[in-house]
Amino acid sequence: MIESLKQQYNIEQKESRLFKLIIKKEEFLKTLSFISSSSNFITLSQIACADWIEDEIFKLNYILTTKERDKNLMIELEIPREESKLPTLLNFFPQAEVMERDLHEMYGIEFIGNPTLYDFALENWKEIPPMRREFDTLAYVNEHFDFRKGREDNRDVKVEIKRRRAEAKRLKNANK
Amino acid sequence: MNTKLDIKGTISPFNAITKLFEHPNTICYPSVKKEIPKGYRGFHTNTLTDCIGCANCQDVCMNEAIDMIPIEEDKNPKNSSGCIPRIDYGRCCWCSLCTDVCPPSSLKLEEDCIWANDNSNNFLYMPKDK
Amino acid sequence: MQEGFIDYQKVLNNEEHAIKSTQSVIQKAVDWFRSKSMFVLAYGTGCGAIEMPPTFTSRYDIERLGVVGVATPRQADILIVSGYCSYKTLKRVIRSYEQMNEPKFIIALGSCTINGGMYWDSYNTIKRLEDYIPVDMFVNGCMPRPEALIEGFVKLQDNIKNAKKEAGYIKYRENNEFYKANQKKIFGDNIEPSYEANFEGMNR
Amino acid sequence: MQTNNELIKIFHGPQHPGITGNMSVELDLLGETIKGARTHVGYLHRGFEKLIERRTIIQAFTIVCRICVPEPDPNEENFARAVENLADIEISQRAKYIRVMVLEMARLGALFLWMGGQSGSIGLGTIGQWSVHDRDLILDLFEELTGGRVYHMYIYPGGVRRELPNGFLDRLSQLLDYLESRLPLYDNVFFDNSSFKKRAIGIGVVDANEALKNGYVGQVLRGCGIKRDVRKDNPYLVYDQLDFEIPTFEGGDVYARAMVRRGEIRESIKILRQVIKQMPEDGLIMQKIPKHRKFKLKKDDTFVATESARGEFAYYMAGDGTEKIRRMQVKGPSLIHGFTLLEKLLIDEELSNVAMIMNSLGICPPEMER
Repeated sequence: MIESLKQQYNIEQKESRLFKLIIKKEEFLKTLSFISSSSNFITLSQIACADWIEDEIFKLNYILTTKERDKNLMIELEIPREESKLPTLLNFFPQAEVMERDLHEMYGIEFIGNPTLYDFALENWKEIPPMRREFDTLAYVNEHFDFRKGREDNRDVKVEIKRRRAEAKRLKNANK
Repeated sequence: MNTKLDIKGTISPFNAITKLFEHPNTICYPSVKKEIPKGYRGFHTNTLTDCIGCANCQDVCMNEAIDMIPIEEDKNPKNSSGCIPRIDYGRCCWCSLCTDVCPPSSLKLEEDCIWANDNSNNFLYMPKDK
Repeated sequence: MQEGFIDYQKVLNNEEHAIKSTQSVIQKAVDWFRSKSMFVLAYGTGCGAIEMPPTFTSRYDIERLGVVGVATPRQADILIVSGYCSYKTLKRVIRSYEQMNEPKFIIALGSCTINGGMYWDSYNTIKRLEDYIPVDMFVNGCMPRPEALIEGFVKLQDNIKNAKKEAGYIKYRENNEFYKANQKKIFGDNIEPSYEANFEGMNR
Repeated sequence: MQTNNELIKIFHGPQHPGITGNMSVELDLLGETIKGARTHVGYLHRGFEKLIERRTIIQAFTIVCRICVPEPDPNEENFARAVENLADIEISQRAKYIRVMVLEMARLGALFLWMGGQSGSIGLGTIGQWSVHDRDLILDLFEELTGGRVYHMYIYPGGVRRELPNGFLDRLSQLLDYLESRLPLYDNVFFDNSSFKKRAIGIGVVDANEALKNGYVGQVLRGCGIKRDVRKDNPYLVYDQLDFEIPTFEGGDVYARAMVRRGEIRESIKILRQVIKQMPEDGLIMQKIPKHRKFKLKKDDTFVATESARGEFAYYMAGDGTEKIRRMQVKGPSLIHGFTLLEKLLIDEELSNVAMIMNSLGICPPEMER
């Protein structure tokens, strides 16, 4: 099955049962609908997204699984971080709804045609989407919460070692 | 919905009655304590004569639960920084990574792990010297 | 060098902590009865909910101590906040707590409720539960063993019986502005979850 | 209140004894019949994936097991295997066997806990008292082996963290004998119980034709008579060297899923027996891995899956050449079950069956929202 796909697409074998196909954003719907309808890869198992902020892109991996659940195909595409938009896959896979809803909330990716892109896990979230790399969770926490008092006597060990060395040196010199 | 009388399925649950006369397997905790096996990850102990104050434990702790605080009397002359770890049990997750990275293996976990208190400020823990 | 739980030893040496025994005989009897019947609200808020079944079933059988689970906040005396609270859960916890009848107590499990725990840098969990609702007993662990949970109950019973400490619900009543201000700080003005009755008004 | 066939909206959860964890289902009711259902999650959202981006690999390892509370070990295994894939680490045969043992023990524990939940959801409280106790005996062994009761933090990139204690395999074997002797009792009181059969048969029927395409996993598939299991289809560790069956059952309803799980308990015991017999005597349990802050992943991505007690647990992991993981995305087994499937199954069911259906699908909220 994978051989016939390999003739048509540039599929790379990553592991014995894991394959990868890199496509352009424009041919996304065509490729996915073709592979899911005409090959053995019928199930959408996960939509994984990674934020490559240094290249100004999101890399999305649509992971398809065969009917026998023995091979996985990762279909990778890049979309720009600003104005990230993609057509929905709701027409092919009903399970895409919740995955897209998750990604919409965590990255702010717009899935055109998905009617349920409202709150998933967060409630009344007003900041930038939390999984984007420019969102600094520690800064957010420091702004919104206080931690428990009583731990201010923590010492920086490197500074302490330097101080003690200097002190020992001074004592040695004084003894001389 | 099947309306046929399921005789076996009706009678067999009454097997549970046989358990009525068995000895209960309850551990009556405050009076009877279950023996916690050796190697359980409980409270910290720190052998002060071995601790070198390197702060590796502080570095590996992802919860920032470990403070290095100055020691009053030097028990180990090799302790270069004069500091020993103190654990915040409002942060600790008992992963025991700190004991894994400890170069002289002075920091360890003991079996005792039970502690409840009504004041939330009482959860800073100075490891016992063993 | 001090060993063990540091501040606790300070508290033990403190004179003010000595037991107050100025209450009347009737009050003492009421407190004794109160400590022997604790109805726990079955709301598993976090990780610690997984240690609730062993505690409440035959292995550790906490019913020996008069602790029973109930389904609704209106019948409950004890709310167990079992671990971290996300914003969304905290709203429901506050609502459940406010629906409970006095006297009511809160037991908080695990590191997360004390000082943030594992999720100290997470954007969606609160760090110190005490700021938002009054907690009567903290239990150490991530997560606590059933024994530790029972220890928490035993200590709470002891506190109630001997009137050792001001109960949380009295604090919540008297310092309500403090708690409400803290809640407002993280939730904004819509503290309560809005259960809108109309169908069109919902998100979908 | 009920006039002119108006729908009534109620929230089933989050504070409800019949809900599987901290989540809620919003129901539109016509009398007792459900006409619409929407799942709400987010009560347990902690932002794991964000936290993992901030931590080094060794630090992130302690946090992954918190993703699923009832059985943390498939998460650890997934994480460890993904890191090993990206860092090209090959683990020893002995470590593989120990991992299989831990995973199967965790599966047994989760199945026993499920039995308590499923029977509790229809009011059979006694079974929960027994099965939670039996699960506790498994946890006792875990305490001895790993030092933790629920969160084991044992399966580590490069192997496992501790050597087996003396006589551990004997004690495990004794425990398996005990558990096997208990199984007829559970059959009598739970699986053969006519009240359970009457409640469960024909409730929550999953359509077998679209099950594969819609991405259902685990017992939902096997309850429809479709034999799919990651351990067989895409074997990891040493599962291809072990002899076991995948139990299936026809019907697709709550009862079928329960019977599949009943078979799985037996198969898990069978696998554990083989593991005890075949466990290599010696071998490194831990490969040499770089120290904290020097452990770097290459710029690549991978996808791994493990069979948990509720179905396929899958991780996508991308490294970026630093000591931190660029992205780790979790897909738990109940993500699709909890949304697409549950919302569909609940239509035209009775309100009293909601808890039973949710339990039989094995919905676990912490892995849906992470």
